[in-house]
Amino acid sequence: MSFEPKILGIACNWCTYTGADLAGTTRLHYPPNVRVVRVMCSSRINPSFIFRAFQLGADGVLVGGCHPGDCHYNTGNLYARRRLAVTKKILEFAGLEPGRFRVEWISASEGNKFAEVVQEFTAQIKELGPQQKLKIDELQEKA
Amino acid sequence: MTDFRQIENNLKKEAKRLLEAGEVAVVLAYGRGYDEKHPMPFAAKTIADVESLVFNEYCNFNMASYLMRYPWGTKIAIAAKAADSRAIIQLVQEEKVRREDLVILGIPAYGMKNQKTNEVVDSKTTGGLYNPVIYDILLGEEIHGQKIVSPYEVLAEYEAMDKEERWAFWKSQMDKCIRCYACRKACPMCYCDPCFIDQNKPRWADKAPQSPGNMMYHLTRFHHLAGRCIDCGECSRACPVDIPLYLFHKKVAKECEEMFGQAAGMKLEDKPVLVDFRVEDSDKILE
Amino acid sequence: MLKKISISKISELAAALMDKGLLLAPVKEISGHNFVEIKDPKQVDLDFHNTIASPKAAFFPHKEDFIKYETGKPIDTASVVALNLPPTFLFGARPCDVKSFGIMDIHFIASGIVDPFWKQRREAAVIFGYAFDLEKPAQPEEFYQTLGIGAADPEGSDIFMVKKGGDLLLNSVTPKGEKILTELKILNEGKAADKKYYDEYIKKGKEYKTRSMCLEPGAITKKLEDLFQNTDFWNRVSSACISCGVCTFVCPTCYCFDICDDTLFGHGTRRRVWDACMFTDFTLEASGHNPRTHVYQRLRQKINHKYSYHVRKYGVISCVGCGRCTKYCPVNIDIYSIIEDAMKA
Amino acid sequence: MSRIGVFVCHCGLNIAKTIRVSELAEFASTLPDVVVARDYRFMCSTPGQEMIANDIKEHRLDRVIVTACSPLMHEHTFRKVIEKAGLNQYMLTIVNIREQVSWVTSDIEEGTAKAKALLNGAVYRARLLAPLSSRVIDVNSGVMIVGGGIAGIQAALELANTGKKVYLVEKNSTIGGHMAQFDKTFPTLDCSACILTPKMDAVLQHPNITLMTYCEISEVKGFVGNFDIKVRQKARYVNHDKCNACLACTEKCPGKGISEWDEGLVKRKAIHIPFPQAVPQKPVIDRDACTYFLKGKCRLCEKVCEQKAIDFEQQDTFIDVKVGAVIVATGYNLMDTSPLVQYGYGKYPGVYSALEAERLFNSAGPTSGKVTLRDGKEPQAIAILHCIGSRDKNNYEHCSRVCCMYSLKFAHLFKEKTSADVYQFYIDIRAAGKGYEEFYNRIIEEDVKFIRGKVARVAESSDEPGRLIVEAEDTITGKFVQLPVDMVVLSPAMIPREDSKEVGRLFNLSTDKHGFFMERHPKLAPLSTMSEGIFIAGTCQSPKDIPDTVAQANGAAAEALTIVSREKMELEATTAMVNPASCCGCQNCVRVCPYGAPLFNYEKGVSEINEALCKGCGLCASVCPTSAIIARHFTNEQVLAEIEGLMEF
Amino acid sequence: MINKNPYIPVPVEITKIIDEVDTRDIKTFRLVFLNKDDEANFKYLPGQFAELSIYGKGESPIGIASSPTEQGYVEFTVMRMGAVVPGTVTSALHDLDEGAKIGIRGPLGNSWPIEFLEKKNIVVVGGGFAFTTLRSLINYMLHKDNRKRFGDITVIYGARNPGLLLYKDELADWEKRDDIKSIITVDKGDEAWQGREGFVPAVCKEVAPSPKNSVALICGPPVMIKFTLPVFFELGFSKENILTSLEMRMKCGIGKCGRCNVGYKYVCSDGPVFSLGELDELPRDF
Repeated sequence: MSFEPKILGIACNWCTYTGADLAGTTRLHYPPNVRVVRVMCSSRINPSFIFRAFQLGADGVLVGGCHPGDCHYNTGNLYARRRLAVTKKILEFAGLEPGRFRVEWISASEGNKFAEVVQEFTAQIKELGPQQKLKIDELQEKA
Repeated sequence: MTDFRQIENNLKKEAKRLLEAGEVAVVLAYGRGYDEKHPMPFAAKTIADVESLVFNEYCNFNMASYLMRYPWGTKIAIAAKAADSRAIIQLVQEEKVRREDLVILGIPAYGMKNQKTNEVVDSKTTGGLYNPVIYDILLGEEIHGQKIVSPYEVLAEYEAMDKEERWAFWKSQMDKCIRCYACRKACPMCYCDPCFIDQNKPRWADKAPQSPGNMMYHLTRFHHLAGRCIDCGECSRACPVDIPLYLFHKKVAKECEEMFGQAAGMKLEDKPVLVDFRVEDSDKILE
Repeated sequence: MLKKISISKISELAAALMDKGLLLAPVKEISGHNFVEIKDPKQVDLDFHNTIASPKAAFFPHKEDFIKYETGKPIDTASVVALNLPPTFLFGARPCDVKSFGIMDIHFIASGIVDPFWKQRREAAVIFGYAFDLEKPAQPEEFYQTLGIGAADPEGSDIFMVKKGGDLLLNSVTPKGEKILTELKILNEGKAADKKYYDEYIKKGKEYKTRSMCLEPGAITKKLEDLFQNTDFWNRVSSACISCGVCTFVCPTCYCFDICDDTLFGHGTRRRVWDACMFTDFTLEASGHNPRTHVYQRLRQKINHKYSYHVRKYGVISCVGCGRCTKYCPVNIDIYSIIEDAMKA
Repeated sequence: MSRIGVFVCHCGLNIAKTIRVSELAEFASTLPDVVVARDYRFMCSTPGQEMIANDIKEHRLDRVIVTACSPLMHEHTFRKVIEKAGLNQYMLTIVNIREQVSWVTSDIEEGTAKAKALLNGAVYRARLLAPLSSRVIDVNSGVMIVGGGIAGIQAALELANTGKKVYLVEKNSTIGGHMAQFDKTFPTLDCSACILTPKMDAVLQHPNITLMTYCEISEVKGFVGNFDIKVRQKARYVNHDKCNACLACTEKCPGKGISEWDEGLVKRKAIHIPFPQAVPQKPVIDRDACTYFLKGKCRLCEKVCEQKAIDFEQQDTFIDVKVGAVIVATGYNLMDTSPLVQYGYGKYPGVYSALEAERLFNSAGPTSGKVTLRDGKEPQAIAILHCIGSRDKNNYEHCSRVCCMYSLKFAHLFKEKTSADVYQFYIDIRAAGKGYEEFYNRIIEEDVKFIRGKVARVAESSDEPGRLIVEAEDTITGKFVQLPVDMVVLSPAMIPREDSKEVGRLFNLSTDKHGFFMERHPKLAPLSTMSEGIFIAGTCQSPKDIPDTVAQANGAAAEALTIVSREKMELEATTAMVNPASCCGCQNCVRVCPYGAPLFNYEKGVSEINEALCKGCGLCASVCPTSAIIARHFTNEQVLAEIEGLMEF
Repeated sequence: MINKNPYIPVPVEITKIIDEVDTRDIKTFRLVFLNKDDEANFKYLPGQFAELSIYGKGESPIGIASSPTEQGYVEFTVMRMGAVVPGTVTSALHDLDEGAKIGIRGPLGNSWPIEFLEKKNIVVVGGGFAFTTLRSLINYMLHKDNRKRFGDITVIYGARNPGLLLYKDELADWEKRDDIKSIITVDKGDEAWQGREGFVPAVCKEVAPSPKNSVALICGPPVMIKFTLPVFFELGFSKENILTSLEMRMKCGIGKCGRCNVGYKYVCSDGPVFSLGELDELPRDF
């Protein structure tokens, strides 16, 4: 069986989640690997959510928020940008493949961008193969 | 070499003066331990206590950790080496302590040693500084002419590793962790009570010292200290199993400095970088 | 029964023990020696003074699983974790650490309800005590002499080991030890000279100097009871304390634990995990009340527990003077000095 | 533990086509704590809703999972359903298996598997849901309308007539907007001014309307029911309280500025009213054209003003307005076609934009209603070019909707006012609308020539200087056409206002990539926005004609009314709170909150959140190092659990 | 084997849940053992407690509210802890329905010293929620087989308001009986309240039970205890004749985990019932 990665998506309610809905409304097909958690703002994302997702066996994590300047809460994503950048550096220095964590700004009108990003990211994760590093040992035995 | 004896004498002199004059209620500095090599953090509150003050190359403790035990308004004199002074600045930024409550007794020092290994630790910690960034009274002469090392020089070796190697390195290090939490308790910036890892709601990680919990604890802690770590190296020194946590903190500090153009604990008027933003921050930092 | 083996052949002895069961022995790790479950006999390394962590984890692991369950399933499908222990050989424990097992036995086995996990692990174990090297001075932190423990004290061991030049002498202390020694074909018989060397070594061990003071359990208990309300005293000795758990985690006689449930994808484990009375939330009640909010209260609890409460409850001091708490304390708090101060106060 | 009901919707075949719904329901029933799981054709239908309500009662459910379309679609519907059945409305989780699964997947295996993973995440999350109580707030009964074009005017009048206080804010010195520039309106050809000016006047006279012309929004605070808006009154240099609208000043003024109303075809005075019927009929001084401001001398207007209304010292002022709802109706711009050099706009005097052409027909326009070229001659041949910049992948992909019709109108007016040959270069004629097709047919009969083809180039004629050659491929005959004309009228794309992103930012509105405001839902909430209490109407949302604009304005007014007609309203309960026992006093929350909701209590050493100000973004919860801040409905436990559930299968 | 391991709970079923107070955050759970052996092993006396256990959530030590004289079940009255952040186990318990199965581990701790209490006059003073093991004792003493073993029984029980009184039906029963003197009081009554108003310490003073051959058992919130004790000292009760039940953070419940000590006593195994005399011997560390 070919490797079908599990990818966690975390999307802000106002832009990326709505954009993802738009991708659906316009029937843009994309790989089924991304499972989206809805939060109100990308700034809600606690870095530990991302660490936890990798521990639980996520092969990749994709975070989506409004474009900087377009945040529904004015400045949330500007904080998120910094916090997530640091998260990325931490994962990288720990030795995780940098390509497994990605932040994209996808607006409510960018259904096509959502589909494209998912397509691209899924392909990238497939390339990288299963994520084994942070994954909890017990789960690895199971696999 | 720093003249430790001179600093000790000055420390005693100033401590005595400040306590006598009632300018401060307590002097946070170093006291005698069970032997020469093992001094202890010490809070001198009386003139009699002053005699117990010491200063030598093993006085690595970051005294800023103790500041938060006293309520605002308590006048405190604090012995501050370079790293301690940065911690004080950072704590002032975060409104945990007030500058006006403090008399900072600056200690310029190089040749500080690790008590376990006797190795000179200056270049590994203190952000490459020898002189305190901020002080009211200087207890020795400012140090000039020493080789200025980049605080990030020690990282080169680890940055050069490929990611598999680096992962193997950190995994083996983190697996040693016994979750005694000496790192966070020795850290002047880890003042959270309760620490997130002790929370039951939510339970961020299991309490047992096994890989996932250890990783969650340390990775999250690196994030919490991002842009706040002032590179005193206390976490690593406190660690009973010698996990080189300082390397990771340093790396994060370096990245923060590069991305946000600000090092922790250098200016009183700065705002911690992760509770701040600039509209012109580049999306490149996410790549 | 005295046997011997060349230290150069220690890995063969290790292999022989591994054939019989589980071997826990000192291994040199990045930051020092520790007792580790041996996978490769070559790992065993007797060139150490003492380990970072005490060997208590052999009987009281940092994490002990009690029950496995699935959250979605009926309660009676939960299963108790069976230990099914093979014979376990704790190889190379220092006399002071071996002493600690007896102290812990009182708590876990001899009083009140028996702790089945400690008991089973204890019963499965054969302890190879190992005398300190009398040629070398004690480390500055150590004070087991104060607690009446010699550097070559075989008490508590099943087999006691002494180094003689390039050889290791193994003497049986208990019938269990004797049985094992008999079975270990790789060992050579000890000669009369070895026996003599061994006996003298044990004797000499009693004279071995560590930090020492005269400490009568009743006296220190009384002293600490009197001092309990002396907040100044406790504030002073705890002023450097940062409330980490190093001292308790490396301590051979600290036994506090927490019981917690961890679940992952609906599969759960109830287990105990070490806890430390030095942690701020150790006594935090669900109501928010915490009887020990201050550093001094927590340090007072620890000192009292070892030198007063334990004496009142079980008759012995719960400290073996191994000095680990002092050695690994990030701020150099020295329990010996505190006891000294208390006696003087 | 919890008693969860799972309800899987087929949505006809929308979901059932690529997800095996009954298998999904069966899967759900195997999950811990799921007491009942069903699938049904349309969960949002009445029988579907009743099924949920009945199961809540029968199986004593305490949590409900609806596995259907996006929560943005029906979360509200199902919240009401479970609330009616006795549950707290927040004990609901929606699993989005339509927009994010069935519609984006073609493989039923994939679809079913993904739906299961999402559903599992929802079950994990649902277990940790907690009942929340909504906050009730007082509602301010006023409404602000931003933009004084026909949409704003219409909405203002509707609302004012219901007795509500309306603040109509207009950037220009008069209301009226683009419609005031038109001569006739299609398809009825009634006079634009005749139908608009009475409404403009009604606005001025209405006791419930505060007209705020020459004003811009500078800051928006607060939330639905309680907006606090700072409006900047730009300096007019004329005190309108004193001015009696005699307009003597405008006669004497020597300054010349560009007439915006006449699309720059003529000049107007520095002190001016934009056009004769402007409302209010009081002038403003255009600083950039005023001799006094430019040269430091003049002040003729001041001399002639008997009311002493001229005030050169006047400064911008700020007015605070409190309202309960806002309607944004900021209108559109026409695309500047000069960058499309192939059409020669700005290069050849014979090339006109549509709005310029409008002004040529108008009796109050620069040519007093005569159609003449810039040199005063009457054109002999006129080409009207459709879809300039619209329906153009390189510029604006959208259809501007009104161009076909006004181009037909132009053709009619050209025919009426000149003897010229009129050519329409079109891609398709789109005449969907009441009376539109009939109008098209009428124009065909008026001897207007239709050439189906997009114009490739407008060039100067080499034979006849001053004339233009229009080059196109006639896609019906397949022939290349080179047509000499005197006048070319471009129908440029209708695009958002240049400042629409700025306005969007102020009001927290999403915009599409060009800057049109995004509606909450294209079908079901076309006038609502993602910002509660802020509505949109007219061409700021997308190109549309006057009837549609007016209809939207009425709709938006009704939407606003549903808010401001209440004295109190419930707000989302999904705010943040502080668990003081865990707060370490780091004040991160205080530092980051854009709304100032957390405040630090120095006495207790902990942060406290003013829930009235909290909008529930959760930023504070993520910067809280001790997890002391609980972002209700998106708590750390809930998110972590959902992640765990999503990763299980 | 299961029964021998003190850390392993045995299964019980919740057969009845009673909402005790208006605020709905205190419920009484009636538990029935699934295995007869477990029931037989669960022999307890009033004042003991048990660890209620929910897999995935944890354990919580709760005083036994039923009396050993009640057959076939045990009862626990549980308060949902923490208004802000719910205590995991207690709030999970509150979310359960009748028919749910949980674990129980016990009985644990000492008990009210029944032999010591025999032939004596018993004064029971309770406040608010801290009445559960006292209720167990009262019902135990009132049982027809036991009543004659004890002298006069006086119960003084108070709560902040009528809605917060526990065991309302039983309170009414006791008032009707003549072999128990029961005084129920509330800090502040409502329109429907016909009974007494006043704080527990004041009521104790007014009732003034005689110290002669009497033992007082006092449980309640710290502030109530603080003001009630002086009343009893004044009345002439000695420290040995005043008993209370301590609360301390517990985990294992069997004196192993080192958490709940007060001095050298573990509250879970040496307590929770102590006389004031015993407590005086211990350091003030609770």
